[in-house]
Amino acid sequence: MDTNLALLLLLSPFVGFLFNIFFGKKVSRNVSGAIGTLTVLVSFLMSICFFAQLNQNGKALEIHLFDWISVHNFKLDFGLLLDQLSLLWLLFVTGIGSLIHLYSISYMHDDENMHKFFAYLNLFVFFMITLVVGDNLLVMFIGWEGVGLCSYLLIGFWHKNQDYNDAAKKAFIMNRIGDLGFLIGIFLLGSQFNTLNFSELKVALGGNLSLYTNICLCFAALCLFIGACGKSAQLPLYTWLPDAMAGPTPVSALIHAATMVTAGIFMVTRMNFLFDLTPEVQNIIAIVGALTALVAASIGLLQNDIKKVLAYSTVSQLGLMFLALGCGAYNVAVFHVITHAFFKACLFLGSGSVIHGLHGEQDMRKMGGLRKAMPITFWTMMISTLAIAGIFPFAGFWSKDEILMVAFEHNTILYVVASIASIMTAFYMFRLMYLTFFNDFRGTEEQKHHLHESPSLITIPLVILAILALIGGAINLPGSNWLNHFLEPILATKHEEHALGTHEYMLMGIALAGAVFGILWAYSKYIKQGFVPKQDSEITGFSKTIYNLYYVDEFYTFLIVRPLNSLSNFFRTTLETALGKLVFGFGTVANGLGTQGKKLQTGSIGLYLFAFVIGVLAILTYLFIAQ
Amino acid sequence: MNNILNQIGIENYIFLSVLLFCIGVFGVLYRRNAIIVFMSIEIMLNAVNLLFVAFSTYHQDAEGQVFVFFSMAVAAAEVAVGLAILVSVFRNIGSIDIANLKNLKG
Amino acid sequence: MDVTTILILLLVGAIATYFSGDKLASKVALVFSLGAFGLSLSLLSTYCNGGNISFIANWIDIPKVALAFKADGLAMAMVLLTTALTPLIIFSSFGNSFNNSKNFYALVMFMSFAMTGTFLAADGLLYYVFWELALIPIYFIALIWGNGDAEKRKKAVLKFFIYTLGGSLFMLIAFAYLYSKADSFLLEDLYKLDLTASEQCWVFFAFFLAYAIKIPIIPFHTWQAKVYQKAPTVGTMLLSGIMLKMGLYSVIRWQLPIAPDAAKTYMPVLIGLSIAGVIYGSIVALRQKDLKKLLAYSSLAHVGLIAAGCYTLTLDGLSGAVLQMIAHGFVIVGLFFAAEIIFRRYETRKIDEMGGIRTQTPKFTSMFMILVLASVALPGTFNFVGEFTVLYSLSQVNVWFAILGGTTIILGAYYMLKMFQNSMLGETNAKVFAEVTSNEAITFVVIIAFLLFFGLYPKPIVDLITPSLNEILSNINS
Amino acid sequence: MSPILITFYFLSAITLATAFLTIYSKNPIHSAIYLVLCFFSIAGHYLLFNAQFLAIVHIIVYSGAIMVLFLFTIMLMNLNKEDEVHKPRITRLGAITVFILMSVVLVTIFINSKTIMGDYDVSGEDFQSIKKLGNVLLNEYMVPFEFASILLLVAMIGVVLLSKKEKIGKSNE
Repeated sequence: MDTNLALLLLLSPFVGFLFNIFFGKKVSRNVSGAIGTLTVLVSFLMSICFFAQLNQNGKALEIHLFDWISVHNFKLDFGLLLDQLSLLWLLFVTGIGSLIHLYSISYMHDDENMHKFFAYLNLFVFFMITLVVGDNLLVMFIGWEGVGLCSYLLIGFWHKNQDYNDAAKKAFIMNRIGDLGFLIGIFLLGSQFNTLNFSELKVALGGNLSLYTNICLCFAALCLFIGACGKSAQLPLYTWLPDAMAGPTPVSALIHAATMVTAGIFMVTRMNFLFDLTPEVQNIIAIVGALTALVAASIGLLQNDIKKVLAYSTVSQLGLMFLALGCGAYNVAVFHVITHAFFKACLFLGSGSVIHGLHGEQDMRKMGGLRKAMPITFWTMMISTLAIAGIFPFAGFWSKDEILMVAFEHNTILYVVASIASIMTAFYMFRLMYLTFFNDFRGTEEQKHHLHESPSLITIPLVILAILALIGGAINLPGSNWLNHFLEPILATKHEEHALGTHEYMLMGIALAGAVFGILWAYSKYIKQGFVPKQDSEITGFSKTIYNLYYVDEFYTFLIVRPLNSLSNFFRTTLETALGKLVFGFGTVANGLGTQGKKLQTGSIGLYLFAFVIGVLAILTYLFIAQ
Repeated sequence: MNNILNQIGIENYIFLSVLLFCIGVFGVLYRRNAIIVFMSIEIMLNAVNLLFVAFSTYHQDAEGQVFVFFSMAVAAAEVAVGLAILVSVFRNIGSIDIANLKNLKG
Repeated sequence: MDVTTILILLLVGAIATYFSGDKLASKVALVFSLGAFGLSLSLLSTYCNGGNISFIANWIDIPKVALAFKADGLAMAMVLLTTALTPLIIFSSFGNSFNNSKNFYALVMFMSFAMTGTFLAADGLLYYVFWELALIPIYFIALIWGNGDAEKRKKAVLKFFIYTLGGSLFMLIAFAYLYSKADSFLLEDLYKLDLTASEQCWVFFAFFLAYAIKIPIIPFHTWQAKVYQKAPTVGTMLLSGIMLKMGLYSVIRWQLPIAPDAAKTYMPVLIGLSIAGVIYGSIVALRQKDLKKLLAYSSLAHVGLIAAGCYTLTLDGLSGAVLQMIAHGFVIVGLFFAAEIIFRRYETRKIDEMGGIRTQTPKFTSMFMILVLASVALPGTFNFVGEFTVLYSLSQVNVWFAILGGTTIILGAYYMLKMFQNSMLGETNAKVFAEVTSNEAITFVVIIAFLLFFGLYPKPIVDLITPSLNEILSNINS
Repeated sequence: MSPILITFYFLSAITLATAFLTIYSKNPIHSAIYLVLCFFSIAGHYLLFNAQFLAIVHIIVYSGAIMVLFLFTIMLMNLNKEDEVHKPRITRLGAITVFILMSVVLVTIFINSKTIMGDYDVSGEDFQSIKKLGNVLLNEYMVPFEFASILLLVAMIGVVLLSKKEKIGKSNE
């Protein structure tokens, strides 16, 4: 029974995908959208069922489906694992997924390929579920690559624009770099422990390990982290995520903010027993996380594309989550993942609503004063912005605060870096709000004329998400710590409770003060002075460097893409020709020998006779001597 | 006369035919006239025939002589054909100097 | 019933095709090749039920050559690959019209016959005969029905012919030497031979030359791209889908067990060379402008990985290599077919001249996309199973091999997606691109269904090949 | 010195001298005549061995048939002139060197291998009378004998074909 339900949970979006890809064109747009939404909703309901069941008996469910790949020292099953962690992820993936599907029905209504959009979205949800419920690393890898594929398909959804296609390709390839790391990590673990199954690995890692194994573990952990870097857009593989905003906004909300990019965090949390054994790698994770948070936030300060701002904020928030992971506070990271999913999805959907209202305009310099025209969008986004900025008592406050606290305990420098990133976050988020919703409208007259609030299919998800962003912190309030308790069974080391002492209150106060400072800074600059960002050409100095994303893309192009291309050209033109010539060389030598040998054939019979007789003589002499 | 080899010795015959053969070889190498070359070849053949007969007597066996008989038949055929070829060569080129026969030049 | 029936059927098919006349030729060939496929399936079931389907009889007394056909799991897998791909390839060519099509299809059938023989032969000389027989039809197919400038084509095809033939001659020398030692060409007798290290080394490299050219491993690959480009697509499919696998199969069947010590000694070098092929092929493919050439280099990269798997001398490596051979056989046929479909409509193979096809043909795009993804070994496709197993075996030897070999994951995605983007996506092309016909679609669907099914459930194939691979491994390690 | 030995040396001298003269004389006719003499002396050797049948056959075939052919050919080509250009000196020197070398090598070989030759014994059995030879030839060597006849036939046809005037030129006209 459980098997069937679990299969239903897994396959329902896949059915939606099949339906939409094969019949989507024949049925009306709404039906196609409805099917897409319903199938995800079914998964959501199933998740709730399992969640309730788990809450009751607290036992993780393991389901073996069939044998998949076998290598000589172990075999891999296609199996599902429904435990606390995967159910938590399932809940918000399918939950937010359903909302975003709902939203997309309206948002994508005018697109001729709407059925494809829903097909891809469903496929994405399917792969995401696979990723989450797989009971071994390789099944997770199916989902891992699968979501990458869907991300590729959806970023390049408007495939007529080659820039979008480039962005899609970039995302896929950068992910693949991480995937290679992931695979190598899998190999290392597999060859050491003869299994990739999570529960078996956990047992195996609990035993006594030799020094060599420990070194291997370090490498494995590092490789897995590289995989996570690719998927969760951390330094140095983060550049694909801002570009990925080329996709339709619901995609950005679902894949590139709420779910897929958190896969890295999911994986690290899943493998927490491994990372706990390798403190060196944890340190690397923490440092990378903090740096990413800082770098991405600083870039976000000056972006003018509304979605790019949100993208960098996502990268930055993911960095904070990795910081938490690096500090060993997996539950805190998971907490932030969940709250972040709420408010970031809401923000993206809100921005989508704005873009929708402005008929595709994404540049904040051409917005402004939308508060009146789009009140629901404004208020929902405001709530989410307050949440992301970390204002009491919104969801973001609790989770971010915990991260900062953990960082403080771990290392002061990390704490300072994270705090600066938080202040920047508050600043640029409010900059976004002020530029978009306050002051006067700066767009064209025609746009102004058409300004309107989005239809209810768009606003309902917004409202739900905003509510969640408001109260989402409740799942892990200091004191109750429901989430911490819930996650206890899957975490190898216990995370001790924070007793709320003065110390903690002080940290909370500092965080809050920082957020308020960021907001006020933005207020004074954009409301008081009515400052509007300059045109691209007028930006100079260091801000130009930031505005151009620290030239990281150019740097990568210069360092990797260009050399690779010139190497390819060199191979293709020079080396290939040279090798070809080398082979032809044999022919040329044979030919030359022939031309030279031809001269021996003088046609003079006398000479032949001489040669013949001398040859006979030579043979005779040889035979005689040899005797 | 059965004791002829006792008186002359097989070695003498061997030396004779070797010398005869070498003269044949010498002729082949020395002359340019195809007919003389041909004759030299006949000399070589005869040297070998001579040896055959000598050893036939030495071994008191008729087979050697039978072989010489066949060899003569072949030689006759060969000469006939060879001379016919020479005639047609002469007809085409106007000479049977082997230095002029250079169509084999590569 | 034994495996000779397949060979006979294919040969009869070739003859029947030749006499059936130009109009019927393709259909007759299809019927016979399907028949061969069905026959091999039924033989497979006999084999799986424990029946003996091998065949051995004396052929020539001096030297002692036997008509020995050994059908174990490995050979059957390869035979199935051949007999399954042949009808697909023939069917895929239904949209083309060839001059003298009876000759063309007869040659295709004959080639299929020769390749099947190569996979089955268990006698050195017999194997060699089949090996060389397979070369003749493809020479004529590429020469007569190829495309492009006739002079250049002749040059490329002749180069290919002499190159591969020259390589095989070394194999013949090796066989002659082995015969002088073992006094028999039979596979088992050759396995039993106890050669000294230096003898093994010579034999090993004589074989290696033949196989490295056929597979091809760099730097012996220079014939490949040009021939792929010049040959008609059917020829390219036969070459890349099946003929390359002859080399790889022979490595497993002949080279490694006959000279195991040499294989062990030179393992790092050989793996290194193969992996260099992976990286080299991928990098060259990055900037290819010709679609078929790009696919040729991608094929170079993939077979490099397969060869690396073979030379690891582990069960994982071998079985991964065999799985990847089968997967690659299907996917490359599909990809070349896609190139052919574009060519049928646009008369070009230059990627620059394509673009903007997706809006016009959603079905074709989807199928092409799936093939591209299978080619870059997305999990869930059969190629992933093979690539994963091979890479895993490489990581067992040395993790750096796995990392370097794994770059194919990145570079492969790069050049394939770039190709896909430039050829299919973008602003709608001004030229009309008709949607795939149902004939064309059937070919695609069969290939895709195969790849996806075995991608999720590769167990039947693994179970089929593992016992014979174990046997070979025990020969290597004894 | 027995008469036989004297006869042998005499015949040998004639054989070698005429053979050498065959090659040395400039006029092909002279060569041919010396060759006939050479053949006769070889026939003399055969007689010494008491191989009468062979001696007769030899005279008939060589001196009779072959030499006549040679003479005819020479006359047909009008070659009875001493107009042959000598080969270059180096060639002649080379020929002489090779001749000497060859003689030395062969003689050395035979001298060295003399030891393996047994003594000559006379069984007194008849082995070379015409009757005996005829028996051997037509019993044991029946098939080769017939083949020899075929060979001669073929040679005959071949010669006729070869020496026929070519008709190709005519048909073209």
